[in-house]
Amino acid sequence: MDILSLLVVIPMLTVFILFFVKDMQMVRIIAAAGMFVETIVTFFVTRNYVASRGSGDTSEFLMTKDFTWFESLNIHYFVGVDGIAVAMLLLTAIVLLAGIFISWNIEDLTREFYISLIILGTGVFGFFISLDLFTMFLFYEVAVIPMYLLIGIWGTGPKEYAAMKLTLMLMGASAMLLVAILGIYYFSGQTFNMQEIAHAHMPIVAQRFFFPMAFVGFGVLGALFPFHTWSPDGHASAPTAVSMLHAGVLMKLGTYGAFRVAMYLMPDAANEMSTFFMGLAAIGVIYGAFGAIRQTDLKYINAYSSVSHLGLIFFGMMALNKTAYTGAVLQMISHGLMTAVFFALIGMLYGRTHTRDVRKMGGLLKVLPFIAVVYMIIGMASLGLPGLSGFVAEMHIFVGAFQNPDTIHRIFSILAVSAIVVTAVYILRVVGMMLMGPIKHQEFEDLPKAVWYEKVGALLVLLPVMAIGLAPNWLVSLIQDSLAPIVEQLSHSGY
Amino acid sequence: MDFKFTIWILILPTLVFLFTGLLGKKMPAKISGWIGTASMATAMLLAYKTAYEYFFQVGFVDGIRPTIFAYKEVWMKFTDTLVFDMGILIDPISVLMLVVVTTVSFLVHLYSIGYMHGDQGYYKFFSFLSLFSVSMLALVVATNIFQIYFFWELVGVSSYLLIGFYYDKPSAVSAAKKAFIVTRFADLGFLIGILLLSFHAGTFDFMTLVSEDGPLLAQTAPPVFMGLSIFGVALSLIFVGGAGKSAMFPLHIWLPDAMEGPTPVSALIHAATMVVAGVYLVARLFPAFQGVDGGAVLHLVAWTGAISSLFAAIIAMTQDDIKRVLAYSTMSQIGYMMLALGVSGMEGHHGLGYMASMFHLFTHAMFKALLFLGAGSVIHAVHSNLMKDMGGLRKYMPITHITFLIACLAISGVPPFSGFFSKDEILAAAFEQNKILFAIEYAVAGLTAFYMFRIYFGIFWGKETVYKHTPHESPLTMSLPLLILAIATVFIGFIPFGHFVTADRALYDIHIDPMMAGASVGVGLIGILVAYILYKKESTLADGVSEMFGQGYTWAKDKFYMDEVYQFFAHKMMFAGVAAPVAWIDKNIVDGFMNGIGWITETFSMMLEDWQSGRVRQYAFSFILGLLVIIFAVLYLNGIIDFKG
Amino acid sequence: MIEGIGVFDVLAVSTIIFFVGLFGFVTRKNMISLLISIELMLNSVALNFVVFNKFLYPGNIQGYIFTLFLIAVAAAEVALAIAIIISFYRMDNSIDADEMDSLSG
Amino acid sequence: MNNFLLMRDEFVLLGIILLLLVVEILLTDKDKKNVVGIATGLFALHTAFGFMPLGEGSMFGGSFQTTHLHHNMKNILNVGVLILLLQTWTWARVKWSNRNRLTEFYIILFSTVLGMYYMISAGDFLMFFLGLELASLPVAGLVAFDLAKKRSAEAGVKFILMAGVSSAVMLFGISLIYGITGSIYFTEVAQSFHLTGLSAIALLMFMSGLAFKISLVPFHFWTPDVYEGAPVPVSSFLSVISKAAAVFAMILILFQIGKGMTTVWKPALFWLAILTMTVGNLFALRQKNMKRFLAFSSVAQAGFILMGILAFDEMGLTSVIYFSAIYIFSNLATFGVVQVISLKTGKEQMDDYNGLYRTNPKLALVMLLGLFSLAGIPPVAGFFGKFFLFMSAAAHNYYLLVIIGVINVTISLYYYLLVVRAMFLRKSDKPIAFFKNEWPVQIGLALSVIGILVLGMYSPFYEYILQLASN
Repeated sequence: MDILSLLVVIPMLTVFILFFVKDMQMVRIIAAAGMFVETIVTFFVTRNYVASRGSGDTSEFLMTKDFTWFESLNIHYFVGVDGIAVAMLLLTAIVLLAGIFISWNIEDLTREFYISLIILGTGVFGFFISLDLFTMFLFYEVAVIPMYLLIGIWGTGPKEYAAMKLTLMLMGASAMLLVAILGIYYFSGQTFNMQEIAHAHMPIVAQRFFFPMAFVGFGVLGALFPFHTWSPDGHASAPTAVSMLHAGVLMKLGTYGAFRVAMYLMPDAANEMSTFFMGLAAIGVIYGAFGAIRQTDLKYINAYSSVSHLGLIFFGMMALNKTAYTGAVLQMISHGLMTAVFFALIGMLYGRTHTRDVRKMGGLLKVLPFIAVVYMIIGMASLGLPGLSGFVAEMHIFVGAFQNPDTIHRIFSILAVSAIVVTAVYILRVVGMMLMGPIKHQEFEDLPKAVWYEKVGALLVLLPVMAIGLAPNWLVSLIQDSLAPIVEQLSHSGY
Repeated sequence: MDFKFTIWILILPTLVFLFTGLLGKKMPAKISGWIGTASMATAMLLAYKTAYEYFFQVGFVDGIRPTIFAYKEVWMKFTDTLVFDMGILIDPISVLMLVVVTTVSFLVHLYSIGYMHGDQGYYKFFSFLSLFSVSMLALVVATNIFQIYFFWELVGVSSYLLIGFYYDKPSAVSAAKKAFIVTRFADLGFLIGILLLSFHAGTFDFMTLVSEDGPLLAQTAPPVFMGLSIFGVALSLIFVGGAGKSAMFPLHIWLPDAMEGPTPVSALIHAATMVVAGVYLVARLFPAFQGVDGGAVLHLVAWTGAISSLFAAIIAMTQDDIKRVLAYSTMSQIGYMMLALGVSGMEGHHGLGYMASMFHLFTHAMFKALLFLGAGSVIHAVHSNLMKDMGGLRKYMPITHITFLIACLAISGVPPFSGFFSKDEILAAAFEQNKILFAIEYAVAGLTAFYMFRIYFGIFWGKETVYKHTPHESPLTMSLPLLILAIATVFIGFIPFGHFVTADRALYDIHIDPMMAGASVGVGLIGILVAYILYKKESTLADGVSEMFGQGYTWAKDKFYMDEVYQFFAHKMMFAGVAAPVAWIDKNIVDGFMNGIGWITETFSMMLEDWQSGRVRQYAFSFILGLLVIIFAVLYLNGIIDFKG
Repeated sequence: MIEGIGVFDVLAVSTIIFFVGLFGFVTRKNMISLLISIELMLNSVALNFVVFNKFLYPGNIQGYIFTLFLIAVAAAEVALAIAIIISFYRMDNSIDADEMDSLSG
Repeated sequence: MNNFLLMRDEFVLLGIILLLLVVEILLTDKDKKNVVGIATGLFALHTAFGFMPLGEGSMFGGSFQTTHLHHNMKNILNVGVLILLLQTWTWARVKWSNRNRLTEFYIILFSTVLGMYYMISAGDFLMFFLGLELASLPVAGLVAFDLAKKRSAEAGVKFILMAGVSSAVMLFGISLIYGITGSIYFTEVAQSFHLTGLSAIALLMFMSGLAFKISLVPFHFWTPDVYEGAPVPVSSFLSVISKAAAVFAMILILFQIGKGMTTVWKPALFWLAILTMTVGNLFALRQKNMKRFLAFSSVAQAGFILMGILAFDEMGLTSVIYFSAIYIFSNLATFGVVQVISLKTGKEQMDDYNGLYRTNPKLALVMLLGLFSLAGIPPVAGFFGKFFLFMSAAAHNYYLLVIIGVINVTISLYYYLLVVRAMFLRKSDKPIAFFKNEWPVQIGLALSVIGILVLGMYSPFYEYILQLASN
C-alpha cells in the first residue's frame, strides 16, 4: 500500500470500525484516534515530499501510484501529490482533527455523525491526491453528499431547506462538471490522466465550451458569485464541525478544482475568459463583504465573508501569474484555517448563549476570554492583519493582480483591494458588538469557560494561522515549486 | 559598525508582549508593568547607543550620512524582483525615530505604572503597549515599503486595542472602531499606491526607489491622471495612507475620538509616535516625492498640512475636553510637519523644510507627550476630562503645573523652549516657498498659543472648582516622566539638528533669522496674552467673544460637522446605499433565481399532473398520439415528408 | 383468390380495421368494447401477415405461421383480460373504463 | 441433439415450472407454504447452474440464438429474480400460506422469466413476439393477484388493456416489416431493411411495443398505476426484471436490424430519452406513495438507459448492460425495503417513513444505499453505471443529451433525498416500529446491498461485459 492511498484507507477503516461500536465515548475516541493517525500520515507525506524535493526530484507529482481500474475506458486510480496538494492535505488533516474535537459534545446519533464526518473527510483526502479526473470526480461527490445528512440531522434552524438547497446546488454544479470532464476526456485523446491531458492541448473550440462549465462547476462549490447562495443558508444551519469542514476544506475543493482542472487543463480558454471571470470574482469579493455588513447572524456574517475571501482566490487565479497563483493557494489554506476557527468559535458561543445574533450578545470578552481573544485574533487574520496568514495570502494576490497593467484589470484589482476596508468594517462591527461593550444579559455573566476539547480544537487551527503569518516562506516555496508547470501551461497557451 | 545589536530593540518588547500577554494574568499585576518598563528602558539605551554610534562614530561618508542595513532578510518573495524583506535600516531619520519612540515609550511605560494602578486589565495594557512599541520600532527601521505597510497595520491594530482598552464603554469601542476603519480606509490608498509603485518601479526597496538613478527618478513617465504620472499617482495614494495615519484633513476624524483610550496611550500613540508615521513615511520617500513629476505631489502634501493645521487649530480653540484640545493640537502640529516637508527641496538650504519637519517631529514628540502626560496627571486627579471640572489646580499639583506650563510655552514657540526652534525653521521654510502657506501657518502659530494657554489657564488658574476629593500630586512614577520630558523640552531645542538630519544628509547649519524669529515669537505672545485676558480669571469675557463669532463659533465647536459628513457617507451611502441593496439583491434576485428554478420545476410538475389521469383510454390516446408525432418527426427529419407540401 | 383485388386493396382494409380498432379503444368506455377494439387491431395485423405472405412472398410461410401464433396469443390474452375484468367487476360492479381511475396522478 | 443444450436455461426453467405443478399436486394444504422454500431453492439452483459455461450457436433455423452475451443477460436476470424471491419470502409465506394460489405465483413468475429468455434469445420476430407475450400476459395475472383488492384488479385491467394495444401496434409494425423485407428473421430483415417512409413507420411502430415495456414517455402511463395497484413484489418484478429484459431485447434487436436505419430510430430515441427523463422526474417530484414514487423514478431511469443505446457501439452496449445490472440491484434494494415495510405495517406513504432510521437503522441504510445508487452518487454502483452511460453518449457527441441528462440527475437527486429526509432527518410520533426480518429476506437485502457496493467498483465485471459485447 502506498502512503497516499493510506490517506483514503485510514478514514475508510475508521468508518468501518465505527459501524460496530456502540458506546458513545468509544466512538469519539476511535474517531479522534483515526483522524490523529491520519494527521500523522499527512505529516509524514509532507516530510516525504519535502525530502524528495530536497533531493532533487523535479517530477511534477511525487509519490505517484498508478493502478489501472477500468482498462478499456482508460480509467485509472492514479494518485500523486505536488506541493499544492500537500498543503491542502495538511489543511484538511488539521481541520478535520479539530472538527472531531469540536464535536465532542454531540449526543444525538453520535456514531452516525462521526461516520458521516469521516466519510466527508475521505472524499476530501481522495480528491486532493487524485490525478485522474474520474477518481477526482468520484471523491468530489463522496465529499459533498454527506453534507446533506450532516446538516439535515444535526443542524439548526431551517435545516431541511438549507441542506436540500446546498446539496442540490452543489450536485447541480457537479453535474455540469461531469459534462466538462467528459468533454475533456474525449477532446484530449480519451484519457482522464491530468498530466496527459495537460500535454494533449485540447482544441480551442472545445476549451471554450468546457472551460466555463468546469470552472463554474467547481466555482459553485467555491461560492463563486453569483452561485454562492447555498453557502449562507447552508453554513447557518450546519452543525459546528460541519461548517468548519465545509467552509474550511470542502469549499477549497471547488477552488482547487477550478485551478487544477479547469485552468490547468484548459489554459487557452482560461486566458481568453480570464477577464470575465476575474470581474465576476472581483464583484464577488466586494459583494460578499458588503453582504456581510448587514447580517446579524454570526454564521451568515462568516458565510458572506467566505464568499468574499473565496472570491479573492478566484480573483488571484484569474490574474494569471505566478505570484497571484501562489496567493490564491495560500488564501485557500489561510481561509480554510481562519474560517474553521471562526465556525468553531461560533459553535462554542452558540452552545453557551443559545443565540447567534450579534445584537443580543455583548461584553463577552469579559466572560469568555479564551473564545473572545481567539475570535479577535482570527478576525484580525480575516481582515488581513500582518503577521497572520490572511495578510500573506492577500498580498500575494494583490501584488499578482497588479502585474496586469491594463485598465480593466486595474479597475477589478482596485475593486478587490478595496474589500480590505469593508472587511474591517464587518469584522470590527462584530467584535465591537459581541465581544466588547457592556454585558447585555444577566445570564451571560457566568457562562462556562472553554473546556479542553474546545481549546484543543481551536488552537489546533489557530496556531498554523500564526505560523503561516509569521514565517510564510516555507509554505510559499512549497507551493511555488509546484506552480512552475501550471504557470508554464497557462502562459504558453496560444493567446 | 554593523549595528547587529539593534535587533534587540525589537526583540525585547516582543518578548515582553508575549510574556505579559500569555502569562500576565497569572502574575501579580505590578510585575508586568515593571518588566515592560525595564525592557523599554533597555531598548531606549540601545537606541541611544545606536544614535551615538551612527551619528558620531560612523559620521559622514563622502560628506553625507550613509545608509546602513543592519539586517535585511528575505521574508517573502512575490516575484523575482519584488521581494519583501524584513530588516533594519539605519539612517538619520530612522535613528531619530528610534530615539523618539523608545524614549517616549519608556516614559509612558513608567508613567503608566502609576496611572493604570489598580486597573483590571493592567497586564493587558502593558502587553499592548509592548506590542505597539515593537510595531512602531519595526516600522521606523523598515528597509522597504512593504515592511512599513506590514507594521503600519500592526500599529493600527495596537492603536485599536489601546483605544478600545476600556472595552465595556460603548464610546471607547466605537472610537476604536472608527480609528481603525478610517485609517484602514487611508491604508487602502497606501496599499494601492504601494502596489502601483512597486509594479511600475519593479521594487519595494527604499534605496532603489529614492536613488537618483532608480526607476522613479531617472526617467519621466507620461502623465496618466490629472497631469500626474503613474508614479505621481502612486505617491499620492501612498500619501493618502500617511495622511490617514497622521490624521490629516479630511481623514482626521478618528483622532479626537481616539482620546477615549487611557491617557498614556494618547501620549504615546496619538501624540508622539504613531500619528507622525505619516510624516515619517513622506520623509522616508522624500526624494521620490520631490523628484517625481517635479514635486507635484509635494504641493498636495503642503496644502494638506496647511489646511489641517488651520482647521485643527480653529476647532481646538472651542473644545472643552482637554484631551480633545490636545488631539486637535496634535493634528495641527502634524500639519506643520507635513507642510514643512511639502515646501522643502533637496539640497542645502532648500532642504530646510525637511530638516525643520523632522526637528519639529522630534521636539513635538517631547512636548506633546509632556502635555498629554500632564493632562493625564490632571485627569487622574480630578477624574474628568472637561475643563469646567478643573481650575486652580496649580496649588495642588505643582510639578504638573510647572511642566505643563513649560510644554505650553514650547508649543507656543516661546524661546528658549524647543518648540520655538523647530517652528521657527518651519515658518522660515514656508516663507521662502509660498507666502500664502506661510500666512496660514503664521496665523496658526498665534492660534496655537491661544488655545494652549486657554486650557492652561483653565486648568491651573481660573475659578476654583469644588472638588469631591482634594486633588493631589501624582506619584513619583507619574511625575518623574513629566520632569524628564520637561527637561528635554527645555533643552533639545539647542541641538544643532542640521548636523544630524537633513534632506540631502549633508551637514547643514541652522541660522535663526531674527526677523522671522521675532515675528513668530510675537504672534505667539499675542495669543498667550489674549488667552490671559480671557481665561486667567473667571469672567464672561470669553463667552462674549465666542458670541461675537456667532455661527462660526458653533461650527467650530461642532468640529465643522465632519463627523456628520462621515456619518452620512458611512451610514447613508455605504450601509443604506450599498450594503442594504446588496443584501436585498442577494436575497431576492440571486437567491431568488436559484429558488426560482426550483419553483419552476415544481410548477411544471403540477401542470403535468392531469396528464396521468388514471383513464386507460386517455393513456392509449397519448400512446398513439406520441407515436404519431414521433413518426412524423422522424419522417420529416429524414426528408421523406415535407410539411411545406 | 378473387380477381381484381390487389395487395393494396387488402392492405387498405387492414389499415382501416386497425385504425377502427384504435379509434374504438380511445372512444369507447365499456371495457369489453375496449377488448374488442384490441381484437380488431390484432385481426388487422393477422390480415396483413396473410396478405403479405400470399401476395408478396408466396415462397415462404412465415406470415401464415405468425398468424397462427397470433391468433392463439390473442385468444389467451382475451381470456386473461376477461378474467381480470370480471374480478374487477365483482368489486366495483362496473365495467366502465373511465370509472377505473382510483390510481392516478 | 447436442444443439439442444443451447437451450439449457430454458429447459431447466421449464423443468422447474413442471416440477412445481407436480409439487402443487403432491403437497397437502398444510404443507403448502413449503412451496416457497422449494421454489426459491430450485430457482437458486437454477441460477447457480446458469453460471456454468454455455456454448454459442443458434437453433430452429435461427429462431433461437444464444451467445455468451445472451447467456449472461439471462444470468443477470436470474440473479435479480433470485434476490426478488428471497425478498418475497415472508410475503409469500405469511400472506398466501393458507391459499391454494401460492404455487401459482411461482409458476406464473417463472413463466414470465421464461418468456424473457426467449425474448432475449429470439432470432426472429415470431420468437420475439412469443417471448414478449409470455413475459407480459402472465404479469397481468400477477398484477391482479391480490383478488381481494380493487386496486390490484384495476391495475391488472389497465395493464392488460394497454399491453394489448401496445402489442397490437407492435405487431402491426412487425407485419409491415415482414411486408417490406419478406422475412421475420432478423438476419434476413437486416439485409433488406433500408430507409423508406414505410420502413421507418414500421420500425417505429415495432419499437413502440418495446418502449411500452421499458416505460418510455409517452408509452409509460400504465407504469405508475400498475406499480401502485400491484402487490409490491410484482411492482418490484415489473420495474426491475421486466424492464431490464425489455432493455436487453431492445438493444439486441436494434443491433441486429437497426444498422441501416439509424437515422430513424436514433432521433426518435434521442427525443424519447429527453422526454422520458424529464417527465419521469417531474412526476416523481410530487409523489407521496412510495410505490408510485419508485415507478416514476424507474421511468426516469429508463431515459438514462437510452443514452447508452443511442451510442450504438460496444461501449454503449456494455454500459447499458452494466447499468441495467446495477439498476436491478439498486431498485431491488429500495423495493425490498418498501416491500417488507408494506407487508409488516401496511404503510406505503413517504411520510410513514419518517424517523425510520431511528427504529430500523438497517432497513434505512439499505434504502439509503439503494436510493444513492439510483441517484448516481459515488461510491455506490449507480454512479459508475450512470457515468458510463454519459460517457458513451458523449463519445458520440450527444452533449445536449448529456447536459439534459445531468440536469435530470440533479432533479432526481431532489426526490431521492426526500425519502432520505423522511428516513433520517425527520422524526415521527408514530414511527414504524422495529421489526426483524426472516433470514431469507435478510439475505435478499444483503445480496442487493453487496451488489450495490461491489458491482460498480469491481472493474473486471465491466471488462467482462465489454468483452462479451464486442463479439
